[in-house]
Amino acid sequence: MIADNPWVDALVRLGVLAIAMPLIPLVLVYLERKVIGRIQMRLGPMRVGPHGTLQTVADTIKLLTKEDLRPRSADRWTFELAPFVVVVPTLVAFVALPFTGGFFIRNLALGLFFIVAVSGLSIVGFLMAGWGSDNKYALLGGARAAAQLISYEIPLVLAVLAVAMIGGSLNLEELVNQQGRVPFIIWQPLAFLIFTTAGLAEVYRNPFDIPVAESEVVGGPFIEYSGIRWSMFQLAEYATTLLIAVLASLIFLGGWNWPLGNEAGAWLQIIWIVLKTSFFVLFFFWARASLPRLRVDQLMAFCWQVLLPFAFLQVIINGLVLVYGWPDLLLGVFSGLATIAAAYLTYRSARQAVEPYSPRYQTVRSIS
Amino acid sequence: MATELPPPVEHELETIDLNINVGPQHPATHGVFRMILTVDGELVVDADPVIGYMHRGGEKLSENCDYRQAIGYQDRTDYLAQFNTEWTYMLAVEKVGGIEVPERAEYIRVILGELNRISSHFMFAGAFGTDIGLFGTPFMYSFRERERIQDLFEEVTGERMMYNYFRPGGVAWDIPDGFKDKVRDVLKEAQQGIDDLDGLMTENEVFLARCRGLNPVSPEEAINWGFSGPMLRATGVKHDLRRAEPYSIYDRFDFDIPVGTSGDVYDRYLVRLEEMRQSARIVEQALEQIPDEGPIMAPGIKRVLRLPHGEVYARTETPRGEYGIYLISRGGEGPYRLKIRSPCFCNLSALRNMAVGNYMADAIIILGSIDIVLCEVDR
Amino acid sequence: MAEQQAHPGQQQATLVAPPPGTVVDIFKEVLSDIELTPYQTAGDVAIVVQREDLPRVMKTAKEHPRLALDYLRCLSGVDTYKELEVVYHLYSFRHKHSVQVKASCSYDEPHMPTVSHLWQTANWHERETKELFGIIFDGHPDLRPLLTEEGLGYYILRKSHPLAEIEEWQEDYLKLAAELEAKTKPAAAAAPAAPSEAEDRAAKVALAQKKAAAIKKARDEARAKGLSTEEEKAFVQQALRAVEEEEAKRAPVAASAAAAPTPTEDRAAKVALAQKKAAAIKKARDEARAKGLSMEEEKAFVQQALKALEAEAGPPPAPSAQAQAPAAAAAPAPPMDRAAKIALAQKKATVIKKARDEARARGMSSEEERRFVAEALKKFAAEQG
Amino acid sequence: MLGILKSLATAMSAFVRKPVTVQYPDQMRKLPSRNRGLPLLVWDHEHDEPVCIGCRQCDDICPVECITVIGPVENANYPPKDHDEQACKATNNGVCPHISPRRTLPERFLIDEDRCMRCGLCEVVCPTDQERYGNQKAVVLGTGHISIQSSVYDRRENVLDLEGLTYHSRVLKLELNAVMGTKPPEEGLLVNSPQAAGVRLSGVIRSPTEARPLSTGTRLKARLLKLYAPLWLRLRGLPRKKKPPANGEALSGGAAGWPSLSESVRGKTKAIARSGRVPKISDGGEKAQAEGEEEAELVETDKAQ
Repeated sequence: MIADNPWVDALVRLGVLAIAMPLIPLVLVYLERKVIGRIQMRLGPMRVGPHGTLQTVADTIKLLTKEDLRPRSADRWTFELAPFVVVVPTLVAFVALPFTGGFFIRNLALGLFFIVAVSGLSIVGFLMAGWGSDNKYALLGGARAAAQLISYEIPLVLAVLAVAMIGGSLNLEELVNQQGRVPFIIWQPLAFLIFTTAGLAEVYRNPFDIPVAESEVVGGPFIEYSGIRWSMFQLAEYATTLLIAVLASLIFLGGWNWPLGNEAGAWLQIIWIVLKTSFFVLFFFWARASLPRLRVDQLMAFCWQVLLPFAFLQVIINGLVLVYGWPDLLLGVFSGLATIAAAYLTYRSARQAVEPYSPRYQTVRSIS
Repeated sequence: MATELPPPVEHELETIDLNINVGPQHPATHGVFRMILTVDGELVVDADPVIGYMHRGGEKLSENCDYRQAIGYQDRTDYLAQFNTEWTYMLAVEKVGGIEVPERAEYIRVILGELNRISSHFMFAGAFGTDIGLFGTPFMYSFRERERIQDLFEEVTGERMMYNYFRPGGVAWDIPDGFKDKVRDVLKEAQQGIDDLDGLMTENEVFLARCRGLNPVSPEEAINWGFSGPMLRATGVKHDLRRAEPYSIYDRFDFDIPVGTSGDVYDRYLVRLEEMRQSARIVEQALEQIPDEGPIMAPGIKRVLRLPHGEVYARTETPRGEYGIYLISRGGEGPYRLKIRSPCFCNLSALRNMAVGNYMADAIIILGSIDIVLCEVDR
Repeated sequence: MAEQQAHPGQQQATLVAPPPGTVVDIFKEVLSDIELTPYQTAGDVAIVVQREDLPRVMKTAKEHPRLALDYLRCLSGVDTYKELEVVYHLYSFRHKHSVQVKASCSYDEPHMPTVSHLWQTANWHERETKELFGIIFDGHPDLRPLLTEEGLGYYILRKSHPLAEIEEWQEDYLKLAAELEAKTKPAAAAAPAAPSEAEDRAAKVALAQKKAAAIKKARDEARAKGLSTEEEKAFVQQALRAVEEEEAKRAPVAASAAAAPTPTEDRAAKVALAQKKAAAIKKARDEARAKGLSMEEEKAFVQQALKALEAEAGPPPAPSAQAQAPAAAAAPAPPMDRAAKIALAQKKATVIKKARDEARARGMSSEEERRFVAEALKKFAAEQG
Repeated sequence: MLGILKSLATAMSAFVRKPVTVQYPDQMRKLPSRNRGLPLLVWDHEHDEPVCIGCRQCDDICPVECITVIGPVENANYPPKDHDEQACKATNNGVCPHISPRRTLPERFLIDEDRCMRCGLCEVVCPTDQERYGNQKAVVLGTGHISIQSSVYDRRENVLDLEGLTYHSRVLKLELNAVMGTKPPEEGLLVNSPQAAGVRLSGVIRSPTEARPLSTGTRLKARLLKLYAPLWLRLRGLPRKKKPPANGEALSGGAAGWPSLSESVRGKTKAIARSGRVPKISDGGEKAQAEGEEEAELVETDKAQ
């Protein structure tokens, strides 16, 4: 409790969130540009402020003062509302996200469920943006976004479910406390991998940046947006990145706990959660700089043919462990074996003999 | 308007094809190129390449120049392999004029030409990586090395892009002191760049999934479509003009011609990557063999060159394939007719055959794998 | 240099016969009933064939097992001043030999048989040659212009097509500087220009519009009929062809109506007119710049000037005496103007030098010196004026 | 999976390597001595005249016709036939002006920098590197460091006349002499001169004496001004574009017209060209002058103190 009055308390917490949220992309964008810059052996932003630290601030000012363009043929309300529809669910999801044992807005009993459910809503915004822009690229991008998000929601939910089965709760704080000294990643590496992969797809980052693919659909749903509306999409993207990173560190890496003891002080808790979250965030940036993009049908195939069966496998293993009361060690062994199997299958399938894969038309149509 | 509605389709939604205008301002068109894709969902059912945005009439301009002035226009066709295009022009002029090039000049040409090939293939790898969705990382690695090579070129010729360095009968200036050591350094660094690209892309599963088996072209098709260079070699045809019709002094070097097996996009990529290594080999051999002293210009070349009557189709292997110049001389100071056979032009002309039936994202990759230079296509 | 090399009547050097044992011998064996003229170029061996024989020669070249020239390297058009030539460079992957085949057609009847059914790569080459040389390849599936979407209407790589003048900024600069110094008022921006090219263009645009309308109509019709995409396309094409035929029928009529100027004259006149117009545009633009107008205003200004010109030149053959007189007066002016300009500049140079020397002698700083020189110049200009 | 891990590892290996970025205006790379830049006319400081003899060979060879040479004219400083130096000295206060090795000079020498394609053929054909002309090419492209400052607003401002062409060779006299010496140095001299920086930063070509190093504050001010000039103009209620003249009178008045030749170096600047501070302005230009000066204030950041 920050204040005695519950209303004041809630308002203060919400206020902190409302102030922090728009600032997070500033930090994350700067970090991303720096990290990717170094990976590409560049320096990244260096001009504005010492080592370019104020670059994102300058960019934000530029974006905010830019003209907010709307194509004449766009569907006005759909077009203008889409950024809000994308941003709001993402921010709402943070309401139920505990950062530390004491730092959260509301600790819901169904917190995990709430977050997964609410963050899936933003897909409506992408569809609206794609449709309302009256642009073929945007339409393609919106359709791709919808297909991708809906598909990847399922393995994500299954991975979360696996965790919830072992943790026995949907309350995030309780889940974290359940993990204690040994985080769930040790017992369920498969679920962790699935969650990370599906999480990457949720935030449209390489290798799953298909909806916004620069070289194909030129920004996809965002192609017609400019100025503040475009920056809202960016805000949503980076907020989701943070959301996934925090969630992953909560349910797989043991949240604010650390291996030497559960009862860390408030500051230590913050340090731990920040460390674990930034590990994920940096991993996302790292992956973005070093992985190419999948094709849309491969993306779907990967989801339905690889991720989903293995997610079910994890759930089944967990069920067996729970029903028969096997030790956690066995759970870890099974899950690890399945992970290795999944990795091997990916390795093999990418190197299998080349054969025509796409429905090639019989002949090229006569030249028109 | 129509009083009769079409019969209702029971099980399927009626869909119409979508026309998508890719380019001329699109990140994946490598310049100003436009293709009108007709897509059924994500599947390309028709593709109509539109070129000509860069048409400057380079042939006509060259025909209105004398032989020296026209050198500058040769740089501006393939702006990624300028030495090679200049070289082709020089070969044409020298063949018609019967000019013998001194040995040292030949070696300089070989070294620069092969370095240019390396830098051009770097450009391909970078752009291709960007096409395939890598966030600029291979592009940056490529440019890191390209810059070093270009620094070297600038030291020799004074320019970073449009060198204007070869002359009929030799080269314009001698190489600067310490050039050999610098080339060796650059090669070492380029090796690092190739390895970086290799590690980043070649074995990546996502990369494999995208490129392997994509758009296989058979050798017969490739020959019929007029492919040349890496596009042709990827199909398994072991044809390299440096070997098939050795020009200059290429018969003195030991190098391999990498060929692919299935002619798919992945093979094209691999062939180019290997070609960079082979070019490095050639440069190293040339550095060892190059005479330390000697003339760099053939004796008796006048300032204003006049060639006898004659015609020739000179061709060299540029990074993109067979670059040919059909030169007709009628005894004047300048070419009577100068036709440029552009490898990209021929490779690109088959884009429709290659893109149709693939996904839209793949059409972009296929375009990237041709490694077009629009200035060369349009001339 | 252009004049020397481009002598229409110049004889080509004598052809050198190729050495025995080349691919030409095989050609002669295989096609013994066809007249082939072989010769040796600086690179490959070449054969000249008659246009009528070309399809057979090429088919044999590709398909005969001993020739097996399966790779078309290059297809070039050449304008020899006497006729139009098409040169094919062929290569055989099997036998590793290459050959150059040459055939020619006249200007009046620029038709060649296509080879695009033999080598698909010839498709774009022939399209390009059609566009740049105007050689029509009979049997080609798709002779749309390649490099310019809408086509140019003239053939730029033919030797009869002149190289366009480059805009001369330097001349502008000189002129403006001289004008300013001599305090001469710039002449009114009235130069004759003719809308001939614009009309030509308008006609083209109209044709394109007509075509577009036809396409749209046909497509709507096809959709209404419920044709498949494939059929629809064919339908549209049919309609398009019909429009083109109609247009083609109309064209000869128009041509006969305006038969007076021969094509080349017409072309030259057009070029001249375009140049005149370009000059007018340039002038207007300069004036606009001199006035310090913004870009958009400048554009508007130029357009206005152009419109005025067009209106003026509306009835081209009937210029008023008033309009003619200034033109006549303006014609001899430039050389005189030029000489005067040079003289003036020389005088001015001496003034500058003198002033500078004086300034140096007085030990002025550079800034003062500049000012001094400028003053001297002003004085000089006042004297002149 | 292994391949993906390899990709990640490669990226990480690059992460720990040293970046290759060169922070351009702060660190300038050394230009090689052969670097080709904007073609320049070299000024002969000894005789105070251009090295050029006006032979027009560069004019002929230039493939894009960017060089225009008018002339040649007789050089007054060239010793006439049967020249008697002693007699001359006697009449000219002991100084004989007839010392030039060049019989002729160009009357006008114009280079349209925008059209130039840097082929260097003009330098190749230039005959003045012979013994009798002083071993120096008149047209050189060998000073690439100068070409970095060549961005101007109007294309026509890139046409330089004699004074503009030799401007750099005068300002950067020392450096150029080093570069143009009989034996060029191994590495080209990097002219990181304050003059060059000043010229570039403010976009104003000054007369040689005005050029001086800029203070950090001035640089900052210039940047800010560049960024916010449109905003300022709006706040101050100034029209961003000048109104077109109401009638055709101003058309012939030459208001804010082309600068005279001696002013043309300054005329390179947008600010001055627009401001109409050129002599001989008709009365119609006064308003334009007032407006233009305000604008010039914004662009030309540190005016003459």
